[in-house]
Amino acid sequence: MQLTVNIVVLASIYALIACGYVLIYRVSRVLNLAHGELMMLGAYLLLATANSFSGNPAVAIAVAVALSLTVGVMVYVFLMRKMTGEMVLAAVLTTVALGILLRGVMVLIWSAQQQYPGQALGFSNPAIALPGGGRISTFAAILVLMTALTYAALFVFLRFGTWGVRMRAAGQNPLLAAQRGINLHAVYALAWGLSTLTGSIAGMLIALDSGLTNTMVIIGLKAFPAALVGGLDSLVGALAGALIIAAAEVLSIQYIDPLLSDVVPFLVLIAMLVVRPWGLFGTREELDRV
Amino acid sequence: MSDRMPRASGYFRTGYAQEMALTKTRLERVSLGAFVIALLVYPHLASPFYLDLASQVFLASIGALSLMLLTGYAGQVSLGHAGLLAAGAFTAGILSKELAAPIYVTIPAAAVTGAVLGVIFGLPSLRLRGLYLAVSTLALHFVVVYLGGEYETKRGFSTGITIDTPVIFGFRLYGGKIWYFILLAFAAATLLICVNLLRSRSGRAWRAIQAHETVAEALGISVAGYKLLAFVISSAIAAVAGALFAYYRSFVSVEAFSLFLSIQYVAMIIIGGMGSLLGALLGALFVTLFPYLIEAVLLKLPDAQSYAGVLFAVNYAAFGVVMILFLVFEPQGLVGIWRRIQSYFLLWPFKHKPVAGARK
Amino acid sequence: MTTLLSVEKLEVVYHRAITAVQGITLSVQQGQIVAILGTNGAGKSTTLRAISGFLGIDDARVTEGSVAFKGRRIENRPPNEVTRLGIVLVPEREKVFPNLTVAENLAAPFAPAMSNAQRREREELIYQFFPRLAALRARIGGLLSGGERQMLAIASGLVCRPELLLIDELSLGLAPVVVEDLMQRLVHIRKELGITIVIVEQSAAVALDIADYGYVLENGRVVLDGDRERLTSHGDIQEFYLGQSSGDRRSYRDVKQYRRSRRWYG
Amino acid sequence: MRPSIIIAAALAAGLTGSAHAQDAYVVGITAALTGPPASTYAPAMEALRIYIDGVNARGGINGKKVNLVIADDSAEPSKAAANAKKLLTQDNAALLINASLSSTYAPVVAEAKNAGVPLLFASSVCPREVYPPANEGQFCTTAFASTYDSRAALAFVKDTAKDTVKIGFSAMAIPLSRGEMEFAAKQAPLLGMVALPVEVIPPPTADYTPFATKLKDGGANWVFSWAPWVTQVRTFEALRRLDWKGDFITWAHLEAEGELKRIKDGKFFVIGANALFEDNLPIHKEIIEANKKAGSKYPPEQMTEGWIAGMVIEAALKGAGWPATPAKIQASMSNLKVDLKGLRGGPIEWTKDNHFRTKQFYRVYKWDGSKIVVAKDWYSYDVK
Repeated sequence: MQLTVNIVVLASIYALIACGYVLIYRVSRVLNLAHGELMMLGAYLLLATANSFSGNPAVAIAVAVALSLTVGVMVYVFLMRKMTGEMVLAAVLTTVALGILLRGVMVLIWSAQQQYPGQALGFSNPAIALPGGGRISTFAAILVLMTALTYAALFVFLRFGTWGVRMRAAGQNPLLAAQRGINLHAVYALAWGLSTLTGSIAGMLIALDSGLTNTMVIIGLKAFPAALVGGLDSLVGALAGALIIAAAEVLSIQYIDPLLSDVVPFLVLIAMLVVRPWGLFGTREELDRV
Repeated sequence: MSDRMPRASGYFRTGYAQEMALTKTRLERVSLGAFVIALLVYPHLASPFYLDLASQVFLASIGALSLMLLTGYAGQVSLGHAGLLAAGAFTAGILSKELAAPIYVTIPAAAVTGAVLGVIFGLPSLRLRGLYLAVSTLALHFVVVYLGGEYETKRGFSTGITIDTPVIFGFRLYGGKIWYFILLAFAAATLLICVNLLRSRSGRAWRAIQAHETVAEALGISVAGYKLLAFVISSAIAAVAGALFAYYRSFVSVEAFSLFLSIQYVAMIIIGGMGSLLGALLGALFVTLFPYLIEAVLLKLPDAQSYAGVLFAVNYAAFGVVMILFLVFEPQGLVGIWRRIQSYFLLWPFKHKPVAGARK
Repeated sequence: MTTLLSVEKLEVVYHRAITAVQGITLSVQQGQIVAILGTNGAGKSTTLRAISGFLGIDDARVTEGSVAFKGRRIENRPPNEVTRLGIVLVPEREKVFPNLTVAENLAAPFAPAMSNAQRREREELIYQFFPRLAALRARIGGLLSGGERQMLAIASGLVCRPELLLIDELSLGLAPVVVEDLMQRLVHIRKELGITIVIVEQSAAVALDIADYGYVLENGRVVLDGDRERLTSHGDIQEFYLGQSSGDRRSYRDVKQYRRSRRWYG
Repeated sequence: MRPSIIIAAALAAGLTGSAHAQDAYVVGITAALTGPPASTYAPAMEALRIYIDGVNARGGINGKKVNLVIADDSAEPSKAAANAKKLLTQDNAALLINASLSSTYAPVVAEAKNAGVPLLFASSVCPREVYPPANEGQFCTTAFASTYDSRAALAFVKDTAKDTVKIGFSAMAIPLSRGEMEFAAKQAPLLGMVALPVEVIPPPTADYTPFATKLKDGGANWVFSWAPWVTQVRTFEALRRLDWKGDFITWAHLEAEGELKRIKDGKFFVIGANALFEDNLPIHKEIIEANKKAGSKYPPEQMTEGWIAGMVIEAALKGAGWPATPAKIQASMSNLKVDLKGLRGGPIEWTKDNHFRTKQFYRVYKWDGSKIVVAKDWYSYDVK
């Protein structure tokens, strides 16, 4: 039982992070390798607001969320916008560079200390006993719910929301989209905003659940095989991928060798790349986008 | 005859001999000579610290050249370069630790390991391109590092494998100067190998593949074969660089081959300028010295010591910024800048070559 | 009759190196259907693209001349702005979003602000122009037939409420009967919405029987223009576009002769 | 090939500004001030800096100032190697200090040996070489000591536990921590405990629960963790979330004091060699004072390690006199006794063949209801 809980929790962590990769890739064909850093930035933003708005957590969280959204938009407007029309690879490397920059800046501002935004907000994190003997910490539970919520919202938005449809359109054929009066920059900015938002939420919840250090980045990196295994341009894929990776990881911890949990995601990834490079739910033509 | 042609009127080859010649004009020969002399004199003037810097640059150049071959010319993106370096280093380390193998055995062994890994790293490239390929190499990097780490702990080298000074025919290869020249020699050799590879059939094949795989295939180039070849050669060289690193620093440990190292190498070829060996060299120089530059500047500021704590962070950030600046404003890298200056003088009073703009 | 669109000495350069059209001048009057004729590579599509605007990825720009819409300079504006000004292009290929349903294809385009009533009315109108689409609402664009695709493309173009509709190679790869049908629909649409239409065609015959005015492009130049009567009656057009030969077989010399004579209209 | 000239120029430009003798004791430090493990080393080095500033303010040592040159290696071996080279050749450091991950030891040791400069490990794990018989060039002030810590911890478990102990171990996936836990896992049975296989946890882990689950399922009623703080505390918290009732003993890193107050769990024991600030000794007040004055961003209770290092360095340099050659400093270090004024159970004493300390003292703290209390007062092991 506990095993399933662990898998679900880890899966939703990865899923919540992975959907950020998918959103951006799907719309602009750019793989955002700074996602881990942006996620961590979100967590640190919460820490900052927690310290400045100590007393009323609601405000702190709201502000942090709003900030992370703006951060995402700004990243596009001030940086990635310049990379539109460049080689996709160049764009990807730009995100890598952005990541390095962010990492440096975050250490400068918040030092490398272990921090507890949960404490700063005056939250406690009691464990909840589930029917069937499993237990789950409050924030882990919230995270699972959040993930479900986020995905539901994204599905609805992309299927029925005008801008959602436009995002998909822009992803399929930017030129035609532009000729149909869709402002590509707006769409891309939106994608970056949403992706950073979801990532940050993941970051915040992880930080609330088990503290915050500057190693969180690597969690973002581990979530990214999930996105690929599922297929970089499919949300369903991200969900499935996250589940697979999480299961592989937890089971290898339980039954094989805990150490493996570090490489297992990437082993799964390699296997997938060899068998079905475009991922479980990805569309095949993506492969030729270089 | 052609030597005497002034540069301004452009340089025209009048025979195959000149095609094959490494240097084209007298000016090139002269400046090259000057450069070589400078390199030979340098260690006798430089303090040990600057000697070390130079040696680091040479090490980096070897790695950067090999990556440039793969990415800049054959167009195969790799984020696993650090993994290859690690493989080389560990081959050297393990052989010299377990079998007390001498350096002239371990280095070739490292090359072989690299070549084999090259095939493995290369296999995905037969199916994958661009991002997906990059990702697969990334994944392989993690696997290699994991294995290395396992070896370290299993054998109880908890603080990394220390390698004692290599000895060739009773002569201890020890001290900054010696290693300066060893690394210089290897770097030069690598450069020559690359230049010649690129002038040969394989070089042309790689360029074709980079330009357009399908067309290359249609031209009768065995794309798969040449892709693998690119991976094998590049990996072998990288592995040798790793082994050299192990000997130069006289230790091996996985922590030395983080993902960041791979990124640094990619940064080198970007900042230097894709598709140019010269670029690889410039990039290696820049990326290696950059942190020390920042450090020097920062420590010049008043109350320097209190910055010491943030130095790494500042470095990190600055490195990111520089990378971004190059990617956004100078996609052709240092070489691009250099070329522009050059062609400005070449073509004066005209603005630019008709096709120059189209060059990607 | 007012001039809606006027193109002056247009010159477009791709990749900062390749000149595609050089000094094209043409003007479109309010309410007209204008045909731009010419063989492959004559610069027809480039002209349309230049009017509707380029993206960064095209790496192309208008280097000389001007494009004016209702007296307003619009060259080198991004496509979405041009569209919002009222010029909509139906491109030659990739004209619909393959993974969006027909309904979504019609929902995606930017529509100027209007009340729900207007919007519904608009939709009605579009489905009225192309009843077929109503049946296909749920089908994804990629699975449509050539004709249906063309309909959807035009329909989704109309969603943006253009004053000027540019259609590139409407007849490409379609059965003559389908083309004929579409052409008639265009005439109908023009009448209903009172919009101006520019069609680019290789097959002059199709174009000329609905066009009021036409331009003939060769190698990025306008070599001939005039209203339908003038063009249809023009010998060279009959010869080389409508493919009617005037009786006796002609020798290669005469063809050269034609080419020389053609320069007159350049 | 014209850029060759540029390169040559660039290199030539580098030639200027080589080392020059200074009128001060030069102490070179390569430390992980940033990077993943920084939270352990950065505060210590901050403390050391504050301490030495204080010494200089008091007129220095033997009338000479101490010039502390700190280089950040962010726990990267190759950076550490370059740092060491620079500190030794460029800044002519007469004493080298390593405060970084064990993976940086190999290169730094090599450099120090070649330069004949004594190397002090401060706040970083003590390498085997400093235990008797000690390598003449290496010294260590750091509180924790592999093998001894495990013995002390297991001894404590033995006499606190009432019923039979089934003990689990959690290590971080770094060689050192793994090695220590493996050792402990071998020791435990000798003390009549049931030892579970060691849980090795990769450094950055999104969720520690899976590992905790395994420990709990293993039926452990005690868990011992000797690893960086993050791993220790997150394992514990994950265990508690799983409603695990057992006792948890772990090493008292710098963070311990603050964390005990945060966690407030009666069965969470920290074993360490440093006195916590709860004792509120005069020296503690002194540290707090200095910390406040320097406006440090680290809490004072994280400064003990660095402070001790400072005291030792001061003593060593005083003993070496002026002018201090590396040899003289090494000599004075090889015969040194520093009273730590209660920061530890006893003095740090170095002899010819023991560069660790002759006696290693331990103390166990825990939280009871309202405050931190001593669960087991100073007990010591002879180091030989």
